[in-house]
Amino acid sequence: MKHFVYADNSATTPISDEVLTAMLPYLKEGYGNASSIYSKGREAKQALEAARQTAADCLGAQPGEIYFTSGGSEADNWAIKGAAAAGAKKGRRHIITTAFEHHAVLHTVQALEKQGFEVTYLPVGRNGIVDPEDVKKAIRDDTCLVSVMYANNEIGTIQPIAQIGAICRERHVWFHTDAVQAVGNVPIDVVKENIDMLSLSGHKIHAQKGIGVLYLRRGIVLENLIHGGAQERSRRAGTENVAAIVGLAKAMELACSSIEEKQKKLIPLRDKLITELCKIERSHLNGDPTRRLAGNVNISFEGVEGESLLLMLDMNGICASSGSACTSGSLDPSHVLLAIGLPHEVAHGSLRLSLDWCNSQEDVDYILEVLPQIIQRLRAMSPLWERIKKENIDYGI
Amino acid sequence: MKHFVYADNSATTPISDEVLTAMLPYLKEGYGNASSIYSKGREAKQALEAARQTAADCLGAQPGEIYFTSGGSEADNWAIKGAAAAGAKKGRRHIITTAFEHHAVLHTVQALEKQGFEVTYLPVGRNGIVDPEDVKKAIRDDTCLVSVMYANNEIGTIQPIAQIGAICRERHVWFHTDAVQAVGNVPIDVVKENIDMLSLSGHKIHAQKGIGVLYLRRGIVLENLIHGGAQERSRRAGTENVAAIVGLAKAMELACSSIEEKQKKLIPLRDKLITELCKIERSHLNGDPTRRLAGNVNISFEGVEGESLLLMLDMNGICASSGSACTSGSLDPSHVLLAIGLPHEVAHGSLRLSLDWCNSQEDVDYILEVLPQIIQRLRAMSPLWERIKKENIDYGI
Amino acid sequence: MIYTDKVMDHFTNPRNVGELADANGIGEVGNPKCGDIMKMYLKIENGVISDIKFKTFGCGAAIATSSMATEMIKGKTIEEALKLTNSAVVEALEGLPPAKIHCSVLAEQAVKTAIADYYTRLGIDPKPIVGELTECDACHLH
Amino acid sequence: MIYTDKVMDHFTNPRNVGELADANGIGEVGNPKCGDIMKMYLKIENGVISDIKFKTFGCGAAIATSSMATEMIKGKTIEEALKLTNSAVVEALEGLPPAKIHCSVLAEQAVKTAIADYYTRLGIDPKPIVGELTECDACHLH
Ligand SMILES: Cc1ncc(COP(=O)(O)O)c(C=O)c1O
Ligand SMILES: Cc1ncc(COP(=O)(O)O)c(C=O)c1O
Repeated sequence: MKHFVYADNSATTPISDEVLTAMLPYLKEGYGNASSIYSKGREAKQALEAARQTAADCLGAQPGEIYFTSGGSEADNWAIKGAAAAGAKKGRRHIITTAFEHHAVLHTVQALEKQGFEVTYLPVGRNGIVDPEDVKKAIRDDTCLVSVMYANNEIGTIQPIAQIGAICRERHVWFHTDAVQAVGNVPIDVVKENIDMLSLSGHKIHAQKGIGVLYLRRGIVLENLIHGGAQERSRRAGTENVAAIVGLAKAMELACSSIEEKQKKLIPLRDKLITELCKIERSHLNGDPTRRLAGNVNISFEGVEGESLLLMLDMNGICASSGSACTSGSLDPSHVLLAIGLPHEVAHGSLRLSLDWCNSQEDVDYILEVLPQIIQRLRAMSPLWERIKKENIDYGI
Repeated sequence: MKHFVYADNSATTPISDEVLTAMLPYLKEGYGNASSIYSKGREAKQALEAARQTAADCLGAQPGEIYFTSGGSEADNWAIKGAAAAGAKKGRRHIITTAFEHHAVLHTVQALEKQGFEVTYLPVGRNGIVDPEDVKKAIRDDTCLVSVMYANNEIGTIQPIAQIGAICRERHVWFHTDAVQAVGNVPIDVVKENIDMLSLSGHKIHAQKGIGVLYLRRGIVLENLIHGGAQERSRRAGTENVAAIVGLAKAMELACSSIEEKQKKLIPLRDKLITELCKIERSHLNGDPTRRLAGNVNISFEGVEGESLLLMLDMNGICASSGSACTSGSLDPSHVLLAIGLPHEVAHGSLRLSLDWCNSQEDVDYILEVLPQIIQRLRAMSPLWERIKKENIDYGI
Repeated sequence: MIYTDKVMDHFTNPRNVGELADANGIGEVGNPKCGDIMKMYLKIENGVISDIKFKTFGCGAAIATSSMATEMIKGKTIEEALKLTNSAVVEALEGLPPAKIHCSVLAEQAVKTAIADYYTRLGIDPKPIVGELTECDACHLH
Repeated sequence: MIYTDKVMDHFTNPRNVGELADANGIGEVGNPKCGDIMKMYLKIENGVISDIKFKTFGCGAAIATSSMATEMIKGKTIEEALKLTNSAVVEALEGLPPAKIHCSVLAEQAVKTAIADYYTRLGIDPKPIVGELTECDACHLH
């Protein structure tokens, strides 16, 4: 049988059996509208509120602080646009974020720039980690929001969120973190870390696509992004997707209770990949080698182009990504890799392998068997590689 | 066995077996991210685009005009806020809608009023139907949007959409219709009816909750409601919920191909309920008797309060609603019933029964057996009923 | 909104429903526009509420609070009945959803209004005994 | 982006990959910053492209269009080769995703650049024959 290795778990994950089992009753007989008064509706409502409690528990939050959304992107948009609108009312039109946020954050703040907001994009350095001191220096009297992601989706680097949270709290500036990649990989406590708003997404942790959470600290009131019915305490309209919500809660419960175990499993696999792949001539690990997600490997291979690398991996049964999945089809190299200082030509040749529960030592061995051959094959037909070798080009990385 | 009658199909519907069967592969092994380049991703993308084609076909639209959203509420918000922002750029800050729209429309235009937009709320008359002449008269040079729902969610009245569409097209004003309750009940052709934007929701037609469509006529460009990744041709970010989308397409296909059959089945059941229930002393049918959804019955019973009516029906295994499900918990009577001229005290005593494929003649007979007894019981303990009878109050309806 | 079993019990089998032909204190509160009217009939003998009935137009909570309130003061002295608070009714029902607390206020007011009527019929000014009775403001009409 | 079977075939088994030691016309187009470089080696004898090889750094479509273009002009006269359009390459590949059309433009340009080089080596001004060669503007760096 042909090998199949799914090593793109940061793009999305399969729904786990436990989650699907939790969802199915609500995809079938438990179809009642959670706002309906009769028993079928009340049962749905109870399931919804139990899920909210579970989600809150996983973050150290209160159930009244949990708002279910249609995913990470909606949560990011709501948090940022809402905070900006609240800020503007007080004449505060300055936002701080980083240069390597997910597009759900970046494109949202860019839309706000067009509306007259001023945005500071913090640098992230070659190791892909924001310096809390830079946050401190960037805060102004008219800053209404700091948004720094918890873990980067491409290079997996984990940010000093607790330190940034403390700085923002001290300066009375709202602090949002996109924790889509962090939940289930890093223990999170919104209270201890002084997080005011946090986004997460179900499909990264084995729940369905199209479901997520915005945590809003008690006392933070944002204008709705989606107006309408009285769902989610009148703050997010739309008939509640109870099946997906129940699944999300189950997924969060499972993910947040197994963080250590997951790290124990994945870190050796990750580090084996990193060690071996970095032995390939002119390859470069992107992002801090240890302050990164347990399953994240991101390496650039000079002289190779990412898409053809992915296609060849796919032909060998390996699913991986280059840049983030959302921007495939784009001709531009990943903004994340540019932000950590890679030259364009090197950024183009980057590979992300993101491991999860499904992966094994055999997978790693198989990748290590296949990948170097592919690199070799592509380099053999690459005029860029020819030039790099001939001119002994040094990209200074 | 106790009878169970689900007569609240306008609130939500169960996922049909065909739809769940279509979804399951994408809830299981077909989990690939539709933006990913490897085969698992491409398969998801293909399913997504096939679904888009199906959805387009059901509306007489082109696939490039279909945008998947997280439901009817998001679609309404996006259409209205987007059109308002586009209008404002040209100095057009006047919006026309009706007094009895769903809250997803009403609360959105109310939010825009706070931002300086002017909104005309068209009257709908005792029969619950908008007069196209009123639309014509209300259009001004600075009107940027007309939004009139296709079928009302409480009283089921069907609006003269084609006529309104023609008027708007002639006056070069964008026309949006919330067709959440109409899809699958009324044949819709966005081209013939000159519809520029149309919202629909999956869970009203046996697909999952949390999925919907905004149809945007080619040439209409709206600012994103949700910024981020390049999904939905960069106009609606967020990893695509392929399972729910595939299910929605299947549901639309089934619903739109069986409209006549459904009407043939439901109209006799509906009319039997209306005829018999209107024999109850001091009961009033709300909305036009024929220009209404095939499954919609909405009747007010003087001297009775809706919530206790629903609870008693529930105790007898009958699921129904009073006002719309979204606002339960509210103390206010339905804005729809007030809009068609019911006095508050009568509006409080209203019942909506919404029938669908699951309902039978037996269900109707059972409702007709149980409901009059409940009305009698509640009236017997109602001081309002006592007064109505004693003073022979005439509400003039 | 999810009601407790106790609320559902009093809604399904309300105690003391009906009218009292020989009532000597009748109180009606609420407003049909708000969707709630409670009417209480008291039979007071020797300062004791010897019988009580009610009629209510309203939601499940309105019916349940009326029923519970009548049960709580039946057989009690006027003094005891006047001590009935809305929160005691809520507690006896093992809780009410926040949006429905106003029903318990209405029940308390219905009892007081009926007792006030009793005194008025006797030619006694009820105000010093029962206190000022204000309109329930739970229902805000738009 | 979904490639046709034909594209995948040419990507998986690219024809004419490599270098030509005795090439008498070499053209390189593209820019590493954009993620695409194509280099074509032509051996032209008696006005006929008797051999051709390519090397490409780029995406699947870049490799497939290079491969297809070489196949389409191998054994053809210079005149025929100069008539090769990007849309003919796209057609031969049974289509390309819109975002990838620029690769086919690059392939056309690579052929023309190599032919121009052939004339230049012969001391002949290629411009009147090959036309003006402009930089591909498919890649907009920010
Ligand atoms: C007419 C109408 N519009 C919009 C909606 C909102 O749809 P959704 O619940 O999918 O957000 C509904 C139903 O809830 C509706 O009936
Ligand atoms: C860091 C980050 N933020 C936001 C998102 C968007 O989440 P969703 O796809 O649920 O909208 C993703 C994944 O796509 C992500 O990795």
